Amino acid sequence: MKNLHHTLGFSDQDVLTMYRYMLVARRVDERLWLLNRAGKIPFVVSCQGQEAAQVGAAFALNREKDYVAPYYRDYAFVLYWGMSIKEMMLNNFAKAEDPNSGGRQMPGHFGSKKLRMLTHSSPVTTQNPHAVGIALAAKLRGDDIVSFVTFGEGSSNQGDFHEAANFASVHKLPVIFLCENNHYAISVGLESQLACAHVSDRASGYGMFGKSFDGNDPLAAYAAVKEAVDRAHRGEGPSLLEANCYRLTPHTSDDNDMTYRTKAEVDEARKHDGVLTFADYLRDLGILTEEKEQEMEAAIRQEIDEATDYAEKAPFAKPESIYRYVYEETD
Amino acid sequence: MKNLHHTLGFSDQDVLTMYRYMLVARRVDERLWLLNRAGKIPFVVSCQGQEAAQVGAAFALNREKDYVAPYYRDYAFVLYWGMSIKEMMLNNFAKAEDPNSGGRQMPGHFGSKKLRMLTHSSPVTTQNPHAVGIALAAKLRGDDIVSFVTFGEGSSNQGDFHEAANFASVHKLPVIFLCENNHYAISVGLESQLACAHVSDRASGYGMFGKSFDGNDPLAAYAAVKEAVDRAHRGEGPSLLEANCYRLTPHTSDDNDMTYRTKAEVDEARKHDGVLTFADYLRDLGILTEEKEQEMEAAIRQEIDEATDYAEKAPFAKPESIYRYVYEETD
Amino acid sequence: MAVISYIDAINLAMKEEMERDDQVIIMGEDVGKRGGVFQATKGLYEEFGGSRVIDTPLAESAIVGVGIGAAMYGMRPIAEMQFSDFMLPAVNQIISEAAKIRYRSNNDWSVPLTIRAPYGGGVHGGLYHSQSMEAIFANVPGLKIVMPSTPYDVKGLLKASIRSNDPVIFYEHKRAYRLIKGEVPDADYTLAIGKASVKREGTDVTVITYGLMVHDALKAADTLKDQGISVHILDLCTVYPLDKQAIIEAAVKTGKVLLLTEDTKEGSVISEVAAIIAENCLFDLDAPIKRLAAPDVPAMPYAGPLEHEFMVQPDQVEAAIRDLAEF
Amino acid sequence: MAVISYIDAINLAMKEEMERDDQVIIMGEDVGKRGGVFQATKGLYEEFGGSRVIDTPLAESAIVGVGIGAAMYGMRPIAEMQFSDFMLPAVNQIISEAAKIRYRSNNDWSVPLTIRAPYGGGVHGGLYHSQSMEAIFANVPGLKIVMPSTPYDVKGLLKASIRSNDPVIFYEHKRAYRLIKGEVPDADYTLAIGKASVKREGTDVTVITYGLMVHDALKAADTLKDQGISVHILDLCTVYPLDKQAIIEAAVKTGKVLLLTEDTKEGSVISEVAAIIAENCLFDLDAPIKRLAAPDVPAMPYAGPLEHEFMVQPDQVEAAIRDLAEF
Ligand SMILES: Cc1ncc(C[n+]2csc(CCOP(=O)(O)OP(=O)(O)O)c2C)c(N)n1
Ligand SMILES: Cc1ncc(C[n+]2csc(CCOP(=O)(O)OP(=O)(O)O)c2C)c(N)n1
Ligand SMILES: [Mg+2]
Ligand SMILES: [Mg+2]
Repeated sequence: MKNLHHTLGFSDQDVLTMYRYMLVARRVDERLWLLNRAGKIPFVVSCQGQEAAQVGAAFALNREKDYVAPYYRDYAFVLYWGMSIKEMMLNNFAKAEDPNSGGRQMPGHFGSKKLRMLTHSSPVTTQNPHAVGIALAAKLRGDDIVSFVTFGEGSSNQGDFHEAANFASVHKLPVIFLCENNHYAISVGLESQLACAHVSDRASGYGMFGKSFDGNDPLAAYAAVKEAVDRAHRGEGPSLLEANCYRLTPHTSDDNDMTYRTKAEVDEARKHDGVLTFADYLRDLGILTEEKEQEMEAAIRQEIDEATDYAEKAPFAKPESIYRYVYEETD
Repeated sequence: MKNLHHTLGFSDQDVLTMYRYMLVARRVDERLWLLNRAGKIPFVVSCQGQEAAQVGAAFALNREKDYVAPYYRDYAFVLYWGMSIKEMMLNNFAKAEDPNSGGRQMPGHFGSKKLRMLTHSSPVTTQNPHAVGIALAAKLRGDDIVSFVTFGEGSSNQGDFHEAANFASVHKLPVIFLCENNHYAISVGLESQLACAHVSDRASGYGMFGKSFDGNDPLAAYAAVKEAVDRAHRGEGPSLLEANCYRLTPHTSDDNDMTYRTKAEVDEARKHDGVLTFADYLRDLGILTEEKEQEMEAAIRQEIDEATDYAEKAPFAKPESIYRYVYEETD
Repeated sequence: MAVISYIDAINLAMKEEMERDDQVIIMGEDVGKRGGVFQATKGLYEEFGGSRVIDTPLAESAIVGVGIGAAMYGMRPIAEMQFSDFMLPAVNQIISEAAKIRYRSNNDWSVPLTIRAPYGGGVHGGLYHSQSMEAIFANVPGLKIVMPSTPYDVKGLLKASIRSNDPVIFYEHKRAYRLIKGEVPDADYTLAIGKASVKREGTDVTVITYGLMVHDALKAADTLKDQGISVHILDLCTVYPLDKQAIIEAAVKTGKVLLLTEDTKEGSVISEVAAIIAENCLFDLDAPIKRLAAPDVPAMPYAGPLEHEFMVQPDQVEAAIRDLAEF
Repeated sequence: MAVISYIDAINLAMKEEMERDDQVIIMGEDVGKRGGVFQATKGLYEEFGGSRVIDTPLAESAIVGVGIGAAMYGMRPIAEMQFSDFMLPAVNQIISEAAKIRYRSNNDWSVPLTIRAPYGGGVHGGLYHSQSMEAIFANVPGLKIVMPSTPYDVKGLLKASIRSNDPVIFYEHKRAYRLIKGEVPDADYTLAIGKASVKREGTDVTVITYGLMVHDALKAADTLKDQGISVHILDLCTVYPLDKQAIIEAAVKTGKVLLLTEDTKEGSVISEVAAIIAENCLFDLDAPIKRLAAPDVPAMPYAGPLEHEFMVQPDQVEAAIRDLAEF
């Protein structure tokens, strides 16, 4: 196995960290399904199959100053960005302490001003113009930052995608549009969503940089996003990237994917699962030893256990709190 | 001057007819401005600078069966498609007999079921999905038709453009999207509207055929639209075409274009005015003789005079008619 | 007559209309193989194929806009919005286009389009899967908005909507889908759009409402009957344009009116009902009109206790009726 | 105090706020060199440059959506919609996003965005350049909708809107732009959003309205004064959320209420005003509430006689007040 990360400037420790975040996201996600099946949480939306792209992308950004607008599958991204496992669990149990919305929104609707992470909603693609607005404002203020936004390939067919991309290009704004193409929009496959080969083929229609990469490879994700980041800092405007992924779970816990795709198809995709293939890569290079792996899994499990326990016991927001924060409260 | 129309299958009479429709549209348009300046009609929207593209496109379509959704500048297109000068004037005077809306809509908002011409509204770009729906329905019914829709380059930035184009490609529908790029959206120039060189560059993002052509040349327009028509009939799906034009008048009679562009720029554009250059072409080939030209101008003037007179004297719809046709009237 | 669920009535109405008229097609997200995320279109893809039950790209403005075009060609499309909350990208097509095409073309063109959308809360849907979206469109002449409460009404009104030569927004309460069951005739029938329906005759207090809350009102009326309070219940069925005559009659009947909606209070459909009564029946009222609605906050939160606090609860309905009776 | 026009008050409010706070920017179609199609932003491009007075691509959802993003970054964008009719492509960004961002983030994020839009008829604008668009948004908690009638109110309320830390829809009557003139103080001032204003004290009949119709009411009141009828006029100023207390006080004051709007009647903002009165002042009324509004047809036609028929005419206002006085 050839070492691919050194040329990208990553140490062995770096790629272990990368893997760790992928694994944390995967294990959190798996736990959520268990909690759902046990009747403890009513709803799960998953990141499984997209962790590699998310972590690779996050590594290319600056956690100290960039603005991000992750979408509902971005568990791995958000964990790396600064949300703790405990906060993830509070979010999924919809408790008062959930930093994203205090239990007001469904799980996976992230947002944190402290983390410069825009608040996400359910109507898809509305975050795209927001990310453009962030970049516009930063440019006006002379702040040298990047504004990063993600969305699904189905969502790339919404008008808001087009309007946001066009606005960003006309004003040459430092925006990175990352489409996480997991080949399904609920039950509707790629061929019924778009007629071009890659979502990134749309870049040329906006006169912007476009690139598609292997969404199972965090290093490919890093390289692509890094290129877009560098372009943005050089004043070369926005980029449209596509991560080629596969959604390994049903759309959400409310979905039964066997009504529209086969187990064989999913099993085939599992073979390319980035969490597994990146682990293989690290094992082959002797970076991920069995010992390290066990230690990692154990630590993660313990953290998830504690977080789950904490979140389960944590109080809901008070019913009367629903009347608050409709408008600014000045007194 | 080389004969360019014979290879396209046009006789000399054909191209004279083509020119005639361009000229009629121009003269109607000029008259409207006079009527507006004389205080007889409150509002004018112009086709000047886009006649060549419109007539060329119309010649490539089948007036007996195709469906069309022309936008507010398509005077030349609509005249060729079957709207008479008298009807144009009734439309501009907003009289009861106006076949488009009986005076309910502003001028230039065309529509006629008899002519398979969709009813147009003011919010730009909403006609694009309609044209796609026509094509979808025709395909379901097995009707071998083409659905043709036009819009401005500014309008190509609306979400509805994107959603319509994508829908048409995914379903491989016989739709021809023709963007009449006149380089301005009211006061906003091309460079502030889009960052790609041509609107047709967006075609590849939809996996569809795209082509840009000289909007001052009716033969170029014909050739491009004909190619798209042929593709549509062969089941090869939609096309995105761009006519490179220039808006010779202010946006409408409410606009003062000298607040945002120079007379020099407009004068330069006038040199390429398709009505003049096509006349030159026909003159050089001896097809448009001075005699023919005078006869044509005289006939057109007379028809416009009569139409204006008729429309001016025609009655408005009755005030109490505004309560009608909110819903189907069954009794 | 068979007893079927609310969602089965929807499914059956579409199936029968598609069998009856091959110009009826369905367009929407996941309506095909998946049979819709709520299974409203279950079996229709199998029966009618992918060319009549069309999985569209994820783009609501196109679903409605393409539907309008197809309707102008002469088809009768049913456009499914996956949740009423997600109709908002299509508002321009609905209000500027569907609603105005007959009018602006002076009766030349028409849009026989039905837009179906699940609405309503109490399903752990959070802010964006719980909203009542009728008020946004309930000031748009050219549209009709149907919000049925029972399987019988669902089937008759959905068929009428599909056959209507004007655009209809057909709102289905997603919690009613499996919760509400009722008798539905086997024979083909339609019900008139624009007509309210008296769901219970009574003499002390009039309740005017629609959708799922009709059932809260019916339950409260049952309870209150034992306490000697007789409740008259008018189900609006169509919330735009309203059945003014029926509203006036129902208000006059008891002189005491409770208006119920799941929507946030200010600017809701029941505000118009109150206005109609205030204009027409002032001297027939024995008590001020009372409105019971959701609080004026942006939408229903997700966490259980917060969702509960947002929603009008059955005991509030009962108490409000009692207060009016005792007024 | 200088006497200036309605549109000059708008222009001046923006200019002063931009001078006061460099985070205020303007985004919209033709707002730059062209100074806006109505000239509302005249001179601002020259004074503040193209980076603060931004000509955007023709895409309303982006204008609002990008404005939201910029507002979340800490700027105070003013998004101009060229006509209120053309806000509809942006409805999703306005209702799903701007209105809900503070609430859904539990007060973490906020959207200090002002959306300006010219509305109203009587300008030969036809169906799509004449509409009143407030009812669509007047059921959306999280939004505020301001519709001023005088240059004084315009300037004070537009400044308050720009300084507000929540999204405000600011509707400007396009016919008022040059028609209405009034005194405006030279000093900086703001007026409170959410407060109605008594435009005339009177004792016989209360007229509640907003926007340009305030002037119709004032004119009618002048005429009727000579006939011995004293008219009380409440200008709502903010149509969502409504100033309930002021409405109740104004209704109780005379016991006879005329509600006026340029919008189509059913489901309009005055329906909510009627509902508030019906709920709160039943026993204080001496006559049924009366509403005068445009007919329930899709929009105002273009041809002169049709436009005239659509609009509420001053003599109708006068007659309605007289009828109430004589009731
Ligand atoms: C405007 C809108 N329409 C419909 C939905 C319902 N919906 C939620 S997720 C989804 C599919 C999204 O597909 P894609 O963009 O590919 O993202 P993925 O879930 O596959 O990551 C749909 C249709 C929605 N949330 N918003
Ligand atoms: C949705 C919408 N926004 C704004 C307007 C106002 N408006 C009318 S025409 C126009 C410019 C259109 O430019 P373009 O699409 O290039 O067409 P052109 O007029 O140049 O032919 C604008 C902004 C509108 N009609 N619809
Ligand atoms: Mg997807
Ligand atoms: Mg143009």
